[in-house]
Amino acid sequence: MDIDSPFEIGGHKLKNRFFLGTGKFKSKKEMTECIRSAEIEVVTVSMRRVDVEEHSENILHFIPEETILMVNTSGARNAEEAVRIARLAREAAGVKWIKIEVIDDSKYLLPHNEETVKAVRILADEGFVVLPYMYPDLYAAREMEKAGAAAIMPLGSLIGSGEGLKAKRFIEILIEESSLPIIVDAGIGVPSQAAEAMEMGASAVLANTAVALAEDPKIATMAFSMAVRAGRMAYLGNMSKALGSASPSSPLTGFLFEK
Amino acid sequence: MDIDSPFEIGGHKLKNRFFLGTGKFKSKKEMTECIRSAEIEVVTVSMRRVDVEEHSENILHFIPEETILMVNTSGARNAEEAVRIARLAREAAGVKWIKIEVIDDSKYLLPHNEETVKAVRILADEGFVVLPYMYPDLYAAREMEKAGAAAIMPLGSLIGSGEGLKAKRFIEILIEESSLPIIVDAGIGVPSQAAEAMEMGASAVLANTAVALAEDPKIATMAFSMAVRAGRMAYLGNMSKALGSASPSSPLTGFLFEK
Amino acid sequence: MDIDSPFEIGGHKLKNRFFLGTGKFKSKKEMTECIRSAEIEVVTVSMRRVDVEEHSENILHFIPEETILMVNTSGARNAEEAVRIARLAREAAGVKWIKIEVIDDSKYLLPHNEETVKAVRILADEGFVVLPYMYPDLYAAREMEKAGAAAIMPLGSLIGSGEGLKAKRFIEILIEESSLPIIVDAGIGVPSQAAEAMEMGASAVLANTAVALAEDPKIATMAFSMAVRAGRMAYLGNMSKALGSASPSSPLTGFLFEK
Amino acid sequence: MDIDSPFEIGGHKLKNRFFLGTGKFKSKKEMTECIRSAEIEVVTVSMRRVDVEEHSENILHFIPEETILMVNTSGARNAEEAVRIARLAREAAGVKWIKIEVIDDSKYLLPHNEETVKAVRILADEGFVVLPYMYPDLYAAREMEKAGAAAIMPLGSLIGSGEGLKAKRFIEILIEESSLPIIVDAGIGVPSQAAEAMEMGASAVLANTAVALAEDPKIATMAFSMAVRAGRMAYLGNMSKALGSASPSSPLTGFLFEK
Amino acid sequence: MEIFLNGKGKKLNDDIKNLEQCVDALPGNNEGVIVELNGKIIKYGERESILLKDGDKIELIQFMGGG
Amino acid sequence: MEIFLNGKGKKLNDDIKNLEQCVDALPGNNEGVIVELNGKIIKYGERESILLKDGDKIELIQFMGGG
Amino acid sequence: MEIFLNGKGKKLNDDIKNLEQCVDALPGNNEGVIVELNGKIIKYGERESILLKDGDKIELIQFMGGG
Amino acid sequence: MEIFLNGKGKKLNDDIKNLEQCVDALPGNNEGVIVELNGKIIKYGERESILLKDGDKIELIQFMGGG
Repeated sequence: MDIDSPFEIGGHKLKNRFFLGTGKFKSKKEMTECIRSAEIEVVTVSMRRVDVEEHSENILHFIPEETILMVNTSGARNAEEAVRIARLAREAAGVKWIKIEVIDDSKYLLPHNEETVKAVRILADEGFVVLPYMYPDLYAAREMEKAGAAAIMPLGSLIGSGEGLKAKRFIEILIEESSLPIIVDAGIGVPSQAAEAMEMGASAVLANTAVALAEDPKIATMAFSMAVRAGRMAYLGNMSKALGSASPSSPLTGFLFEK
Repeated sequence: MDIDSPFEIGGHKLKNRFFLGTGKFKSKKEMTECIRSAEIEVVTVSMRRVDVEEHSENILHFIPEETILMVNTSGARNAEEAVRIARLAREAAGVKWIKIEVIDDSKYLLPHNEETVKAVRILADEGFVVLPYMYPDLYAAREMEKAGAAAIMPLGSLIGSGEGLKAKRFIEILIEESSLPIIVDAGIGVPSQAAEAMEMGASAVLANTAVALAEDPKIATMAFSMAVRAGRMAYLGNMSKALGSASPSSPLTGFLFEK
Repeated sequence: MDIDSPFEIGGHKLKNRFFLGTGKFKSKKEMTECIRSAEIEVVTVSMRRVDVEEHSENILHFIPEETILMVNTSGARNAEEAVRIARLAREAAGVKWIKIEVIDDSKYLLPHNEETVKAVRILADEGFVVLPYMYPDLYAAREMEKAGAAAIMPLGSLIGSGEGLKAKRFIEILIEESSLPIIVDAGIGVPSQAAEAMEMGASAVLANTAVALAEDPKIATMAFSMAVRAGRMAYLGNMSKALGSASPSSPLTGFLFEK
Repeated sequence: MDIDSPFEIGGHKLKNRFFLGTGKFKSKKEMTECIRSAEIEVVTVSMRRVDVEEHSENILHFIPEETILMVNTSGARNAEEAVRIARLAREAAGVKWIKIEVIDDSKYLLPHNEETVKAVRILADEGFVVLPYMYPDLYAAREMEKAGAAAIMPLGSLIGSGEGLKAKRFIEILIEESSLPIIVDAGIGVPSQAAEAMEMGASAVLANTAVALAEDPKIATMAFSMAVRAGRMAYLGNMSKALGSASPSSPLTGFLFEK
Repeated sequence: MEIFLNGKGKKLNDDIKNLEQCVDALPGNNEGVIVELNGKIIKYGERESILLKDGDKIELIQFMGGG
Repeated sequence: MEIFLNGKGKKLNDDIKNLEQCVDALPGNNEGVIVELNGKIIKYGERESILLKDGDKIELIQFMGGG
Repeated sequence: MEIFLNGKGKKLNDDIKNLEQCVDALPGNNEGVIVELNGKIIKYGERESILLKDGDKIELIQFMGGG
Repeated sequence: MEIFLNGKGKKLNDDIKNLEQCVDALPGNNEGVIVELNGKIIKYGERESILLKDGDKIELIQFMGGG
């Protein structure tokens, strides 16, 4: 059993199965420390309009060069906008990895699978490595795969909610049925939830809010990295089978004080 | 925040918060490797009648000398038998740490709190470091404390069931109310459950069946150790607060394509 | 508070919020008794090829005339097939209510939302009362509504699994966001699960397997009807708020034996 | 299958398996209506010091004569106080049924099993029909039985919390192992939770806060009564077996449009 | 004449000329059965007037229990 | 005479001699009230025959709603 | 000349003729900023050669933290 | 001489007189074994000095894996 067996996305062999989002950090320096100390291999960033009245540092300078930059299309409400953001990212910094995130619901922030599939198709054709953030629907996952997705990123629960794996039963189905890597994204609030996702057989987990808003983001990053790794080991070792009945760990027969 | 802050039991400062049971291993050598590779600090062993027809190695030779030996009273059906086992252990090997385990129910293998309290009282008076395995009842926990317990070990769920934290709501209460270290013991089947226990504020977790029967016990030990550590970090950093509503991790306002 | 306030679908005012499927019953007579004794107002039936070698009774003779007949398109793998079945049903028996069920996955039997929307659009245009069975995706629900659905029927969990409300968090969102009646369909195995769906604010619940395969289907029908009604009352009375902390039901102050 | 088969406590055959507490009602008249309309057979009341400055109606006048009056020992912190309350109740109104409730924890309001057993023993000997409210511990349940309890009343979760069956796994064990009727008491906040308790095989359910504080207590009483009855039917009909995998309710083979 | 009935080839007796005769000739009670001929739904009243020809594809459909 | 009534000291009028008089003198409807005198339950019928003395501890208890 | 910069009207000084001058004239460090002109992405090297005209719509975009 | 060893009757050879001889005579490695004689724990150093007699109840206990 090789607990460090990498998985491949877009030609890259990835060892660290914890991906980190870069939003909401108190400081960019803190973010850099998180990435470095836990040897994060993939980070997400987003794009927005420049605030023309104010100086703002380029976040890319704070991301180690060897780290894979995945740009999300956060803010896009349809496929067209997502495609536009992806192309901007490519022009701006040669970005190849795109997390497609199309949201047209301002309350629950749920991903729009149908528009997402369209964007996957266009961007995969243009040579991007495309990872759609999606609602865990089996048929949509199949469409993502046909459209050229490099991996799929189903939500665990609502973005930023910390509710964990509310969609567990349906992510299990994706893991069983899809040949793509499954990266659980959104809703992961504590390390045990990340471990649980990995125990189910997810290929990786992405978190952001839970780390960036933690009292100590560096420790939170380490905690998630370790939990993801622990869950991976459990999956590889087939540990996830509850017996549901009592069974002694010490021998009860032939013991001392028989009457 | 010192993520390595030790906790103290019986005058020992413990850093590794994952305790390992030694039952059911395929080989003693494998058990030794688990202890060594994960730097386990506390292990449990039990006692039984010698099989007079057959050679059997002394398990103590396979436990590194620096490891704390905690003898459980497995097989005891009342306080008297538990006390007898503890004294045998002391005579046989100078054992000081006793996990009191009194079970008088052969189907669910539930611990008998009332008898357990009696044994705690007697053995604490005799100078043992006493850790009662117990059903998570607040009043019983108070009695254990008064009787001189060094820590309390509530069950997560039925022994060997792998069902995780079925008693979660009640262990939370023990953690909040007791001044003793709480070590969750029994029912922990996968690393995510161990992490969850630590996130609640448990001081440590003990597992045995899930490790010993894993395909690769050494990897399982590492997985649990990491998950326990990850959960501890989350607890120290106050990470366990689900928001229950969606909240964006990327900025949604002021974005690109306003209409 | 009018606990019997009906809800309207396709111009019918419905009082009984428990819908019954007619598959898998041991006898047609038993099915009739279930419908009659619980005053079921809506039943589903399906269509299939006649077995030309064998006599088979017409199931419609066993369904009371006042009962609304909803034909499901079970067996359809795409919109076209679903439409064809609906038209056959109309020609054969003047059926107006169609439960669209498009499944293209023989293992998990999950509904295919995209094809389902297409069938809804066509059949609503042709004047059918269309109730799509669907995977609980907010955007798909919006599409169903725009396409002319009369109500939407999200799955609670996998068909026939009895696992209850595995999709609970997402059905809650549909209930909050959609202006259509929500009828939870599939996966409801015991009355408590049906009550829970109603407590969330579902308009109705449909079950089949759990009733038809029960030891006594008539009693099972009654049990579901009562549970649905109980859950409805709880919803109307805003009963669903867990406090999460202890609070005495008897007065503890000023009591007898103050010291 | 006789869905109305009564169960017996203290020589009374009880048909209505929903017991009602009388605390916290906005008016005594409302309470009376709840009891009458749902034909409640057992109600609990408590005792307290008279407020000597103020007129206060005798609650017993508002409880229909045929209703069984069970006096709880709420306020008692040990066995002695519980016994004293029971005797007062007998002297005051010839009360025979006592719900022993000994609580020595003002935060979680958990029942004290050990003191409760003592009170059971004394009062059962004095001829009371004794129903101990208890923490669901198998050994304590055995003690209650030996001490002469007529039924046992384990908590579902913390009093007044509405959290439902947090102790589910352990109540299941009591149901399987005890020969006494099991009445789930405390923590039941909505009808689905009451149904779930009955589906597990509980003999009855008691609620108070969830009814008395409901917007319309009369409807809440009816809702609980129906849910309890529905859960009972499911239990009698062995309905509680989740399959955990998909299984079609309509025939999928031999269908229409084979290719 | 040979037709396809519910997907299987079937030889018809020479005295069966129209759709109604074909349906009536089947064993079992065919009340409540709806007919598709070559993919087209046939109204009940039109069965007698539709003459069959070699190679026709007939589907006979009925209601049954379903969830 | 001064007694303790439900935990608080209380001066009684001189014309109150026995337990029944004491209970009756209270405001409110005392029907359904049970009396403990110095920790001993007093039967309803015995109240009149029990004379009070200085320092007696009287508890008046009644039923009320509870779960 | 008046253009639209990130959705808002803005008057440019007369000495600003091309896109590069326009970007450079902004306060703050504009390194890492990408430009869309009238909905078309402009390559970095082409900024200088593109002359602005009245009513042009310029979007300036940059990377930022996101999940 | 006949004794009870771990609950079963056992005949000892005549040359076995004391507890130490008895333990040593068993097959297997008895290192790490602790002895109870008639319910009393025997210290390691005292085994040789304790003479056995007919009907003695000996329990031999050892450590083993447990959770």
